[in-house]
Amino acid sequence: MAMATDVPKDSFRLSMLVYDTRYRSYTIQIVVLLLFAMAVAWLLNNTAQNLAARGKEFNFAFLWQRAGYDIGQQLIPYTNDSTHFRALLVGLINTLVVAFWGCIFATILGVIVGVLRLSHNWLISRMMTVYVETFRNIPLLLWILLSYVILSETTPQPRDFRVTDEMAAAGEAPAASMIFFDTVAVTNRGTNVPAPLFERGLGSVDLGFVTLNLTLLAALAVVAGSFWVNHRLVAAARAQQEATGVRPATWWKSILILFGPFIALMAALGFHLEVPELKGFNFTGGILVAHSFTALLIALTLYTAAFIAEIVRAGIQAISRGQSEAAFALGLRPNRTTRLIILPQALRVIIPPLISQYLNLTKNTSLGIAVSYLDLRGTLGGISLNQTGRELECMLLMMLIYLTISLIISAAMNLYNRSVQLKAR
Amino acid sequence: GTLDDVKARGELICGSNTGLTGFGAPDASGNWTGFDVDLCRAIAAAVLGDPTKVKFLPTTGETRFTALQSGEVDVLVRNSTWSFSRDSELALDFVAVNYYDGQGFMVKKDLGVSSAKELDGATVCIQTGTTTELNLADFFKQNNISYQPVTVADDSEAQRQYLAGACDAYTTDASGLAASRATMPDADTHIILPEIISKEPLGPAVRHGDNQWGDVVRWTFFALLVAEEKGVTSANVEEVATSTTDEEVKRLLGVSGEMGAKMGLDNDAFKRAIAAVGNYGEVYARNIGEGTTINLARGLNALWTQGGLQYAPPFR
Amino acid sequence: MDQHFSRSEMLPPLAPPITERGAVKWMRENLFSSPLNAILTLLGLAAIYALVAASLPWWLNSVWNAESLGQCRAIVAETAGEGATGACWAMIRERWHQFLFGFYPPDQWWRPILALGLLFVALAPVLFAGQKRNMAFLLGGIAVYLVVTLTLAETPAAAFALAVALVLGLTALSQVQPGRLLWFTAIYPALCFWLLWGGTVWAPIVAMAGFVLLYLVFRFAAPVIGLTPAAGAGIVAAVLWWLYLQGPVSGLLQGALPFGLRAINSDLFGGFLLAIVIGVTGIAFSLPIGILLALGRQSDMLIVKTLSVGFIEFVRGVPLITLLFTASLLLQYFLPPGTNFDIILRVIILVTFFAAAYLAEVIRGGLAALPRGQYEAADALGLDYWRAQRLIILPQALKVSIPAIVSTFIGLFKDTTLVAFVGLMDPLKGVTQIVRADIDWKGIYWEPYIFVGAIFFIICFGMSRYSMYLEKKLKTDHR
Amino acid sequence: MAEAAKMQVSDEVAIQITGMNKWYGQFHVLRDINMTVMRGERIVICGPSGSGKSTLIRCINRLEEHQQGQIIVDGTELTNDLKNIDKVRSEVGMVFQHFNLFPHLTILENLTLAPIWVRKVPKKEAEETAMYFLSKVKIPEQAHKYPGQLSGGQQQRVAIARSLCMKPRIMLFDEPTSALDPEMIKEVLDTMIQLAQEGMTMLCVTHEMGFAQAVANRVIFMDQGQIVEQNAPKEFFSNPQSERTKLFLSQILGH
Amino acid sequence: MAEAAKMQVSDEVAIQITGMNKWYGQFHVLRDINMTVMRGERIVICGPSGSGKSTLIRCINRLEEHQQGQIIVDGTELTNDLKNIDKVRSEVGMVFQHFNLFPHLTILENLTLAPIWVRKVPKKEAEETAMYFLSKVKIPEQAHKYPGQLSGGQQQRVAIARSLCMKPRIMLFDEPTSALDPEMIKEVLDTMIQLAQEGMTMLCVTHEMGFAQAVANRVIFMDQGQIVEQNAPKEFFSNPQSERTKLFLSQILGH
Ligand SMILES: Nc1ncnc2c1ncn2[C@@H]1O[C@H](COP(=O)(O)OP(=O)(O)OP(=O)(O)O)[C@@H](O)[C@H]1O
Ligand SMILES: Nc1ncnc2c1ncn2[C@@H]1O[C@H](COP(=O)(O)OP(=O)(O)OP(=O)(O)O)[C@@H](O)[C@H]1O
Ligand SMILES: [Mg+2]
Ligand SMILES: [Mg+2]
Repeated sequence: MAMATDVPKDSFRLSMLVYDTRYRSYTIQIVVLLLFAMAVAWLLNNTAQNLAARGKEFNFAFLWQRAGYDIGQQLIPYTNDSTHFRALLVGLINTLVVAFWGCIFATILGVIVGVLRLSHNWLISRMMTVYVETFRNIPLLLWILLSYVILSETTPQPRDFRVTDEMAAAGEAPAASMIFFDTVAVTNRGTNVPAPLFERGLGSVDLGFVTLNLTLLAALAVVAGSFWVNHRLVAAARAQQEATGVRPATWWKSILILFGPFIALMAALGFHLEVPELKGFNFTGGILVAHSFTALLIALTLYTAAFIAEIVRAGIQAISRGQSEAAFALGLRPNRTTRLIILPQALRVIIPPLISQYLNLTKNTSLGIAVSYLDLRGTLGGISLNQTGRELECMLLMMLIYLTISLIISAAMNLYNRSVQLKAR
Repeated sequence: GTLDDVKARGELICGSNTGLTGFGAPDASGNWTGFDVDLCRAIAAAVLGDPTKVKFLPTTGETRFTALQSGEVDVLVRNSTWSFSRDSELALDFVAVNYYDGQGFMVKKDLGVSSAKELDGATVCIQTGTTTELNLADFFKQNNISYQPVTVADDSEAQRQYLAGACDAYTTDASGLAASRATMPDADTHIILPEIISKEPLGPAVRHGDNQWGDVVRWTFFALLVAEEKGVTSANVEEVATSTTDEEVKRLLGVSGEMGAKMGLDNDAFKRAIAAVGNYGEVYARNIGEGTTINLARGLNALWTQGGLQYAPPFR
Repeated sequence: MDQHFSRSEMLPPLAPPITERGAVKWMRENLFSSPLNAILTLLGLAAIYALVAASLPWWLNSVWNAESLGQCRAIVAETAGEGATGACWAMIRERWHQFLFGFYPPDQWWRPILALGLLFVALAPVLFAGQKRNMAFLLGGIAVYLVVTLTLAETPAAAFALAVALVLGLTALSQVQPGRLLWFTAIYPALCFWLLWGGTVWAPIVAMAGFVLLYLVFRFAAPVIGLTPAAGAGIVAAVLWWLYLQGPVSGLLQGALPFGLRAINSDLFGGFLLAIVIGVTGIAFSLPIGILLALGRQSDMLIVKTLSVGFIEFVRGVPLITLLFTASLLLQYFLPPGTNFDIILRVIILVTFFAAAYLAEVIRGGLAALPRGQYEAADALGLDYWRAQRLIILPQALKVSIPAIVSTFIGLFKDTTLVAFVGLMDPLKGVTQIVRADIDWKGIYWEPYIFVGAIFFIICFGMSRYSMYLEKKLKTDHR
Repeated sequence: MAEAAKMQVSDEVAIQITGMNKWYGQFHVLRDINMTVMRGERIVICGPSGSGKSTLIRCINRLEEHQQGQIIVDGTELTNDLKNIDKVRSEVGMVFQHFNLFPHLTILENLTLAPIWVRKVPKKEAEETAMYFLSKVKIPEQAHKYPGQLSGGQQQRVAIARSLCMKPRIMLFDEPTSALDPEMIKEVLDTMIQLAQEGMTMLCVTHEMGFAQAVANRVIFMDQGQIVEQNAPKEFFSNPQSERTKLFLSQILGH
Repeated sequence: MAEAAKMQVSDEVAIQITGMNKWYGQFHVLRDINMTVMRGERIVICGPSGSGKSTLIRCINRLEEHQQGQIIVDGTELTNDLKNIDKVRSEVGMVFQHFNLFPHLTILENLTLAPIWVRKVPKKEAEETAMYFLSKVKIPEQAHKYPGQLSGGQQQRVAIARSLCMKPRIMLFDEPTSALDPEMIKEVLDTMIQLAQEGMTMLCVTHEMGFAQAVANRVIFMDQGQIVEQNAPKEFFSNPQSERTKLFLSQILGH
């Protein structure tokens, strides 16, 4: 059935632009668009004038100039001879790394706290409430500064680990010692952890702009493969349950499948750990995790976990008591009830606000500035901006990157949300 | 131009450090004092006749040049290094050097290091957003040794880290090192290494293209230098003005000639500046000189007549 | 089987058996109900013990009187023995005013104090619409607060008398005609601005006159040229007034009737004064913008909707810190060459945009919660779009959004600490840095953070509790 | 008395609908509707769920837009012209199934809102009118309560009073009693009957057949978006013509 | 037919409660409850709100813990022993006032969940059983919808079917119709009557007195946490003994 189009009976009058429902919204929109365009033109014009007045021009060529500064934490190769663009990448990766681990740890801690807050244990639930309220009501910046100060003030200096000849002779122990079977050293500069090394590593291939580490790729492939096989195993178990009603025990097979091949691969590649050693001023060997990173991560985790705990609690409480009672009445045990009834429903309630916490956490990594963590803001929006004096370009680029990250995360959220929406009349 | 703006406003806006002991920092009651601060006050005295008519706008390493470019501040007196790229690309003009400095290293004595070249593998604390991080990178590269940078936002944080042992060495301008060292609980246990790895001429900067204003700032500074050279102090400036026979001093103090007026100022503008803060030597001695907690020798900053580099063009 | 049964005597309620009563039962149920719970309880106790054992001596050895950190340490060592640690609250004792007021001149402290008190007076009609009792309590509390703090701050007698008279007058008004108090709320922004920054009293009055002009133009033009054009004309008139007449007129009035307070520059603002100024103005100004954005986002006009969504998503997609850097580094690029204004003002503008985007989402939630019937009933009664919004939709949407608005405000208030990164003296980093740059207090770190953190906690926790109370109250409202 | 009420029909046309069609997207909800309502007439519209009853009366005050044909209300044609729409809406009162009172305003404010802002009546006068109509629906004592504090029946009577305060010439009712508990239906119907007796032009979607028999001049039966049958109530109930009408009547009267 | 149903009572004891007391904190909710339910008996429990009806039947499958006395269900005493509780729960089905279907599972999944995980029935078989009971409650065509897509009456019938899928020997109902719209009450009651006729042992808290008269062997009246009166429905309604019962009956039947 086609939609009938109504021919206007009276000819067009100007007043119809305002009083006719058909044209009114066009009028408004055109006015708004004009105003907007004027505003944009005005801003652009001002910017052009200001740039001219300062003898600058708007271009991004500086990104390919030599950066000239060093960065403490670099997960891709970078020296002070690299370009500003490379520095940007290093910063971006640093941002993403903190954000990634922050989200993971905050989720774990948040879920635990959220569940414990609902516990019938009076003491524990009170303690969790205190934790949540304390962290939610005090600025994140304070937690970042504080955890940094604590880390760097309460840990020993590298030289406290040193055993001098006299001490050895006198049989004295050094002031500080390494932990975890002498593999990890926590100093006031950072945490030295062992580095994985391979005797028979697979090397890497250079693809021009990125270099692929084949050892890492192989490990990833094996892990992915194990997961796939495990997935098949679980599927087979489920099929058997559907057929016979009895679900075979799979946990030991799962463990074998998940870890066996990986361990075998590691052995084949000659995996060993390079333990940090005190040499000269510092521990050398191993990986140095700077305190700026650790402090930022700890603060972000603790702060965000407090919010996540509230979300989890609300999510679980949102599921009416009736749901678990119905499951109990059917004879389901509490842990099954949680897994089959409570969690699937709670997740639907929890995920959207959880993702927005992830977004907040990601944006909050920019507070790394307080502990001079060289993330995107520290490299592109900090030192590069400073050394080149290109604040307009640097800031715009930085906002664009943050915006992109945010949009990607929220797009993923919307997709997920749509897929789990409860069906209703 | 900026001069007219300042006069119209009745106040000078001076970009300052967020807090660097001896050079520019607010005290408990919010009064700004320091070596750089006094230059601002001298300018205010010269232009407006009142050294208190200054508003200090704290700027960080990152915001300082933008603040100047955008006109937020009239003059930036914030221990900023005069370098080629800043002069050319950033559209600023450095008008003088009020302090000759160079980047150095401070380490704890018991580290057993006597030269910066022995710092291979050391952790070095460094302030971000300055020329020092570039110099540092260059220095270690030239000497083919490695280091681990710990970047920090400001001087007090850098000191805290250094004292806590979070870094083996602290690098910044030698004046800053000396200032820090002076305030440390047991200053003797720290040494400043002999290497000065860069030239750090620090001076006031103004916007590019405003030559009249640049001249005012430059010559106010030179007036303080000339005053020291000629022995004019804040205490004796009135008396000298009436009694002097030296023609240059007469011109300086506005007794003869039209020096001030030619700049668009009052004729006794420089006299007021000297009366307000004293000559260069007095400013130095009061804020950072020997005897203060900072305790810096004049060194390169002595007058040319005393073997230093501070040299003012003739006042004529 | 037939069971006939009829009870003649009702059984009285009995007390539960002994195992079901008292502390034993309580402990069994709440602490040791299962092995897992028992372990958790013990772990919790251990954690509390560890925390207390580690920090209690530090608290107990607090030093309140000293001139420097070194002295503090000496006193601790003397009283508690070598190696003992102790808090050095002497620093707070000496510097508390910087944490609260920044460098605001001490003889003028009464001005921010008064402004804060009046802020709550201005909020009263919003928080407790029509509830005279609550309003009386609040205003009474404010009066007491003002009398005490103003006395402590050595307020000039005239100002003191005026302030107390004003609050008492408003209290009386709130009991007679609570609605009228909203007029005070309307003029409060100008009053607050004048109190804090000082200068001639005519500047804010003339600025407010712009709004009056706007209203008058709208009022008299509306019947002639219609609502929307009249609103446009009013805005144009007001803007012209502000741009061209504001300065001369207030100058003229000041010339004729000089009256004013000592002008205080923004660079003297710091500490919590700064945080509250930024937070409160940010949220106040962002509310109207947020409402417009939310309406824009709900609109079925594509362009309006796209622009609103674009703005909201952009602002929400970038960290606040980049917006603050925009305020300090970029805003100057976007404005006509030579415009220059206060960094605090610039920060407030960006913070306002930031809060507006978040509020827009909050208010959108409120709008979405309204049943369609409300819109239809308004339409059927013949109300046009703007009247329906103003009289029917927004009052309800805002009311349900209040708790969410409060939490946005809490977030914003916490985020004001970030202004430290553009060189402003926020209480957390800015002031602490100044204190720690002082030779006397170099090396102190726990105390300022605990002090500032505690104040933030009190304010934010108080607000979040209040919003919970509101939420509960709104749920049961009129039912 | 009910019969007396039915006398008051004049020969002036209140609503004239000709060849009206409406679609929701592809779905044809109203098909070729033609009807004329005289001033003072009381019409009851009934029909199965989804037959388009609500849509029809919502078209009459332009809560929904029609796509073809003509609707003339009180001499004003409903087109896209906002002025006409405003005019019609201020002439036509509407009562909804779910009352749609404004919960943030007191009863009195609910009643005076539109007169004050649309009709520009002074507040005092508006309040007097409001109190008059509140007494008429028998709840003057509730004037200062909020809607949430009233029972459903009271709320619906307030909703009727709210419409009346605008002094409408036509009243539309969309299942005014179907959201009410049985005890309250009567009080609302009584109010409506009283209104009918005063000669108000009324269009009422309802399944209260007792009401239809008591006050309607005409009953319209709709199905699948079309008017299937219309007749005076007596004949309509005693002697339905179409099969669908018969089926429908058997269902609602049977239960 | 209803009378026929009442015949099927055996002399095997299904539920035996002796001297049972329960407290919520200080509040004595159930006071000295003694009752015996025979296999095949159908008992209706009624009483004013707050009298402890729900609490009583929730004690029977240990959704609530009792503090004194003995409850023996199908020969198993309810103590803290988890195994006994599991056993009882898999023997006793329960239907709630608010259905409590699992909204994230389809109807079929709702029905097969417990058989698969608790009874370890193969999926195929569970689905067949489920479809059988769905047909029995007359909605086999809804098997693949989600609970949210069904009407209240349909949901409650699904809830009954869900319990039946566990092949329980006893069914508990806690006001199964009180959250339903009047049109839907009948369909649920029909399902329950059918169940009664098949000889299921049933304990039903309800105020549907028609249902009680039709199928109950016995009506129990509770007040203030105690059993005040019990009797065969005919005598219970026609000749109540206690004052309280009379008052209660006058209230619910009067309206
Ligand atoms: N906004 C809409 N968009 C699309 N379809 C709609 C809309 N509103 C109503 N419909 C459809 O139009 C048809 C007629 O709806 P209407 O509400 O007029 O029926 P009704 O006769 O009032 O029924 P009821 O007795 O249930 O109120 C229905 O099939 C309905 O699903
Ligand atoms: N978890 C609980 N904690 C404390 N008291 C409770 C709890 N559950 C119920 N009660 C109280 O126990 C009493 C009996 O409750 P119960 O739900 O058994 O009554 P009921 O007879 O089912 O009433 P209704 O007809 O309203 O469902 C009530 O006074 C109720 O307030
Ligand atoms: Mg309808
Ligand atoms: Mg109950």
